[in-house]
Amino acid sequence: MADARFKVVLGVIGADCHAVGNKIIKSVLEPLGIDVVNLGVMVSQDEFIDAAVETGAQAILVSSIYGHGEIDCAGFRGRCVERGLADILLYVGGNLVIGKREFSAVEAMFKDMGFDRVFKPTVDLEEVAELLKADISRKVLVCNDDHEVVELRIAG
Amino acid sequence: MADARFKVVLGVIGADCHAVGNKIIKSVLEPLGIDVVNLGVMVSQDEFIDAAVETGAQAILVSSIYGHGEIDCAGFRGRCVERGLADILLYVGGNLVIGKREFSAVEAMFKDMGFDRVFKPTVDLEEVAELLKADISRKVLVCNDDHEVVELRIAG
Amino acid sequence: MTEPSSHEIENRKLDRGTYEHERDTVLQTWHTGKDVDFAKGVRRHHEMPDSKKFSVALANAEAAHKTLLQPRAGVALIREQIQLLNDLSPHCDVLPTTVDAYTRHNRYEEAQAGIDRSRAAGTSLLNGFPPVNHGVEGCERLVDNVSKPIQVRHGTPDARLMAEITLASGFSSFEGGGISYNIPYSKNVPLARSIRHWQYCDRLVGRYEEEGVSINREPFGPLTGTLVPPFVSHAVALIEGLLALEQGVKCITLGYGQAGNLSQDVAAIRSLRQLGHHYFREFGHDDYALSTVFHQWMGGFPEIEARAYSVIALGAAAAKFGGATKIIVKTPHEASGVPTMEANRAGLQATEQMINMIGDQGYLETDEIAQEMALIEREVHAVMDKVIDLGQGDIARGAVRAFEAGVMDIPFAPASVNAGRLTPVRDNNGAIRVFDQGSIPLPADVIAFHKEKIAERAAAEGRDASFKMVVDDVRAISASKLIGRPN
Amino acid sequence: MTEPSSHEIENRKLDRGTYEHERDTVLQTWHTGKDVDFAKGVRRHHEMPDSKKFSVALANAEAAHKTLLQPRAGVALIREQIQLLNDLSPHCDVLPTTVDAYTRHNRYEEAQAGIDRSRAAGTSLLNGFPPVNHGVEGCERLVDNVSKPIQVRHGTPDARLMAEITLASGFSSFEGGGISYNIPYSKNVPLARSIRHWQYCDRLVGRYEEEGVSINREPFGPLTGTLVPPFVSHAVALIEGLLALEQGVKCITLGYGQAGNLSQDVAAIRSLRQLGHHYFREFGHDDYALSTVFHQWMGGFPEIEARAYSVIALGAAAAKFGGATKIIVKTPHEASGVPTMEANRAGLQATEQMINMIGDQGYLETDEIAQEMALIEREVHAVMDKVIDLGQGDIARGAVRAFEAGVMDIPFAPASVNAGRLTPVRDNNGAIRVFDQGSIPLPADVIAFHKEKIAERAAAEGRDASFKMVVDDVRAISASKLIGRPN
Ligand code: B12
Ligand code: B12
Repeated sequence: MADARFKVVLGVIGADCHAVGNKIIKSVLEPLGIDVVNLGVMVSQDEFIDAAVETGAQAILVSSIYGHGEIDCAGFRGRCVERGLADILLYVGGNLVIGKREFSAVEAMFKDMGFDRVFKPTVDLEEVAELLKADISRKVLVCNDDHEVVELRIAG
Repeated sequence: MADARFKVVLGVIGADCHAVGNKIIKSVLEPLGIDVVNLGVMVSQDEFIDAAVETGAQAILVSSIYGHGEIDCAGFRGRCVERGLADILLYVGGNLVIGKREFSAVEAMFKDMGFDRVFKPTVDLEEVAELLKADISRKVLVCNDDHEVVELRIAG
Repeated sequence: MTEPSSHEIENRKLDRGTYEHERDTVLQTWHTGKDVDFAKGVRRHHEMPDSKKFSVALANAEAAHKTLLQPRAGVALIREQIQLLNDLSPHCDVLPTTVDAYTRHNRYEEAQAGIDRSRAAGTSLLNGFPPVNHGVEGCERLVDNVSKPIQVRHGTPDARLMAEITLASGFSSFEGGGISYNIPYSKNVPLARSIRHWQYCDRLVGRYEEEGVSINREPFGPLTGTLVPPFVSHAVALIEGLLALEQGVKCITLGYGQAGNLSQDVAAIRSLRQLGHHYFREFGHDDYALSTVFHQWMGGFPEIEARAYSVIALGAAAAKFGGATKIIVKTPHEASGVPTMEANRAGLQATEQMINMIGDQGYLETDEIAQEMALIEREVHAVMDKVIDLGQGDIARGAVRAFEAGVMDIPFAPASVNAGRLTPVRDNNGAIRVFDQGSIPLPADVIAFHKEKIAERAAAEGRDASFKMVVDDVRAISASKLIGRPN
Repeated sequence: MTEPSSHEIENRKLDRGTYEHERDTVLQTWHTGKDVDFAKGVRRHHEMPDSKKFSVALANAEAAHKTLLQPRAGVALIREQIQLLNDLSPHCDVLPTTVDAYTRHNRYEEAQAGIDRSRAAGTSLLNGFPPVNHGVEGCERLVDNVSKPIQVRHGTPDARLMAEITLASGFSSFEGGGISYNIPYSKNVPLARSIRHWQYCDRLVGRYEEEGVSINREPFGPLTGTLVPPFVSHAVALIEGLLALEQGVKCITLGYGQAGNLSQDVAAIRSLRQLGHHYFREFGHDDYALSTVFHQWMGGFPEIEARAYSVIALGAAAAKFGGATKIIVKTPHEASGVPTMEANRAGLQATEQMINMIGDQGYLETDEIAQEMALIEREVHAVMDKVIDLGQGDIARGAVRAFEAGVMDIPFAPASVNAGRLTPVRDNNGAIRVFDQGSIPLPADVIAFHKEKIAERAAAEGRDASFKMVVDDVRAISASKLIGRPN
């Protein structure tokens, strides 16, 4: 069991069966001290949220590889808000849209949907682990300090 | 010896040593009834013109493969005019300029220089033979009929 | 149909009554089912010119030792799909229609939303063509507007309605199988169920055959596309082939996905053909046409297009040296997303250039290839013997029990019915070997051979073989290597 | 220097006085010659880090069985050339500077016009970099601003001034030779003259070696790049190697251009290395470093870029299977024109992906490769024996007489001193065979073998072998085939 300070829910959203990247992400993050609750492939928005609620995870890592990410991820942040997880970190990565598109446009689209960070397939997972720890630590700080008013959503 | 009605001078202009296409052109045109006076590679403008004058060829086929065509072919039509071959047919083909450029631009540039037809490397040589015969026949008609005033340079 | 268990499933031809009865239900699972008219479908096929028949294209290729090229292609809307296929058609021999992932899971409502959103967006937001939603009329329009044989390519555990609709519309080949379209493609579908559903599909093809219409069937060879040892996918292909033939299928194409090592790939595709004939005959079939299909690299691709071309080229060379009847072609966009027509065409052109250049050359014969062939054959026999044994002679029942027992086990598969204990890794020449056999019943000397080959690599890299090595191998091709060696 | 005849030319080290005397004249042939300072050049090389030395890069690659990648690249202006090389540098191991075609013929005035017009046009109108016009100072600037070893690549019968300028500036490798940079590259240069001029260049390299500076020399392997049988280019490479060693060259790279048939190509590059050692030792040399270079397809390319990638990939595979030390890389723009940086990089990336994937695999060993190696060796020995014989033991004189007699003969070469009677054609597996031997003294059984192989193809195609077949072969790769078969 990894350092309980960092707990994330991981899964591949929608009707997506791409399982390899999912196994790789888990195998890289865990030794780096991140506790990964892995839901595997074909996970619905509510299944992600259920798992986060149950396990108290600080972040949800959504993969979408097969191209329907644009459809499957729509409304995810809203659903989190409805289910009382307004502030949970949302990462998304993979081949998020249909076809080869400029990443900057894809990133903007998913940020608009309320994802905190958006990743290409070629992202370095060690760097993701660092970001994750930093983002989670920052949130914890913010939440422990009621007085400060801070923008929770990460800018860059 | 091919049909004496169609006689052309062939060569690769400038400091260009590409010999393969030159041999191929000769080997395709001759069986199609075109008498080819082949000067080989590294032929200067004046050598082309000398050969045309000497043999009474109706056309000069210039190859430029190595990219200096733009430099080597400059002034060719003018030189023909000076040497009394104002009306000789001038064909040019090969990799006429440096780099991969739109053929239409290359074609326009060489037409501006006074070439009657401009060909890509992938041109079908059987079709070239047909064009050549048609162009030469037309010229002969025109020259035999002093009364008609016809545009000698081919349009398309 | 009630849920079959491993005790009830059997490799026996569905009787007419069972099939017809089931059919009534199947056709009601989505509103487009009501338009399926079998007799009309048969007439369509009879009226189709040979140039549009898959079975004819394959037979001609087999006879002439030609290798057919086939792209993947599927977009949300009919008109766009017609356009796409006609743009690709001059560059390939047979056409696909790749089905979207919602349809693959019978989520026709989501597929419909995808169609509607695509229409609104003016671009396909689906990763494939949804044939069930478009129905017989839409599929007929597609078939009528292309000029080459056309196949349904998908990944659907329950493809019964899709098969009814597409075959009635004039598609003349149907990819998939009860194992290969379950284990790599789904999470919670019981294997007995998907096998049973595919017996239905095969029976439907058999019904066409009874009416003199030959429909090609192609079990999906590459499975998860990731470090799958040849014997693993061969066993699946052979079982699905046998299941299909039992239901009356006559034209069958067995598939294999490139492993990356040239010798292993050539050996694999050559042995697949031999093993096909061996098992089909052993099970009493003699009236069938067998062909093979080679899938260019099915794992993660390099992002840089120039690099992708070399992966494509190596696959083309292996396929041609191996004598595959057909190649499923990848594109330079593979790592990024569903390819544009242009990228798809580029993949086809690169492949054609390579197979032409290799096709003009001699037969590739090396000791290594011969050894790999012998190895694959022994491994396949070991697994198949056990499967037959577990099924007490019944290959359907045997397959279900084999997966339960981990006797068959597909690396990296998402299906919960898959044991996931077999762990593959590359050896020092890049051939895929068995690092952990899980419960696969390979002979002791074969296992010793695998261990020795892996030890050779471990020594060369100065590290122990481990799951880290496997992960490195998974990422290797994308990082421009075949083997995931430490830097 | 007066014009040498075949009687006067000899393979003997130029004595210091002769060399120095000739040098005075050479340096006056263009105004930039006056700036050449040998002693300063030696200092530059001594001060250069190992990472910029060709000989070191080659030795390391040989030791580690690595294959180095090298593009072609040359533009008119210095700043642009620096930019181009630095953009390519991350994607390759050693750098080129490809020289423009005016300079190759010592037409420095035309080169100057090209420089001026390029400056005015804002884009290079020359097909290469003109080092003589840019002079020592310009070349030094180039060398100083790149971080990898850099070579001069050209095609110049008389490269004496170019060698003086570029080597003094810090280039650490120089391509070419008295035969390989005459016969395919010029029309009317007597062979004895170009050999004599290259003895000068080699002597200059020898002078650097005497000062402890190792300069790599690379005879140009592919010749006309068009249907050249391996033994023909091997004989040239070996003779030029011997001529170079005689003048004091110590680091030598023998080259070969892809023929297209994998077995023949692998055999050729493997045999080239063996034959190099054989002849070098036979002629009493033992203090040399030998490496090999494989040129990806040097004939006409397909126009479509996707197809070009597969030609590039096949070449990369053959080079790596054959164990070449270096590959000269083609680009997807090859058929169209001098490549952009991007196209050049793409060629390098595609090649790297392929050599990495092949490099991870086993040694390719087939009967066909072994037979081709044996064949090539016999052919080379037959030609070399006769060359030595004609020269009465002197390989320089022998070479001149061999060309006069048609004993050496390069297909499709423009040089008038070349007999042009040897006619090659592909056999039914795409290997290049001898259709008409002209005056090449091949053993009777070897000729019989060639004839038999060609007859096999003729039978398969149902037509007689003829020059038409040769023409079809020349155009085949551009038409996406290896062999020019009738449709
Ligand atoms: C193997 C494969 C398959 C296998 C999957 C087997 C399995 N069950 O896992 C099979 C053959 C079954 C398959 C099926 C399909 N596939 Co597929 N497949 C691939 C392929 C070749 C490799 C995927 C892979 O395993 N990569 C290796 C792993 C390690 O990388 P990864 O998946 O990208 O994951 C990494 C990163 O993305 C990143 N990452 C992922 N998620 C996240 C999340 C976060 C938060 C972070 C930080 C990082 C991150 O980290 C991961 C680990 O390194 C890719 C193309 C490619 N990439 O080369 C196509 C690809 C993903 N498939 C695609 C498609 C469309 C399909 C199909 C619909 C069929 C079709 N039309 O071709 C079906 C879908 C079925 C379904 N229901 O999902 C498309 C998606 C297109 C798009 N997005 O535009 C791709 C891109 C191919 C293409 N270019 O068309 N496929
Ligand atoms: C073989 C070859 C060589 C050989 C030539 C051997 C020889 N003596 O013949 C060698 C290695 C010596 C060589 C040298 C050089 N080459 Co070179 N070479 C090629 C290559 C690969 C094939 C040429 C060939 O033989 N093609 C086959 C024949 C049948 O086709 P073809 O030559 O195109 O000719 C046909 C058509 O063009 C057409 N055609 C030609 N002329 C005409 C005229 C008319 C009127 C008509 C109708 C048709 C027509 O019909 C011909 C027959 O089908 C080409 C690239 C390619 N095409 O793939 C580069 C290429 C031509 N070379 C090129 C260059 C630059 C050079 C060098 C300067 C070295 C360098 N920088 O790379 C030197 C030049 C030396 C010199 N002084 O000329 C460039 C030219 C670039 C440009 N135009 O932008 C090319 C395009 C490669 C590239 N992409 O950079 N080369």
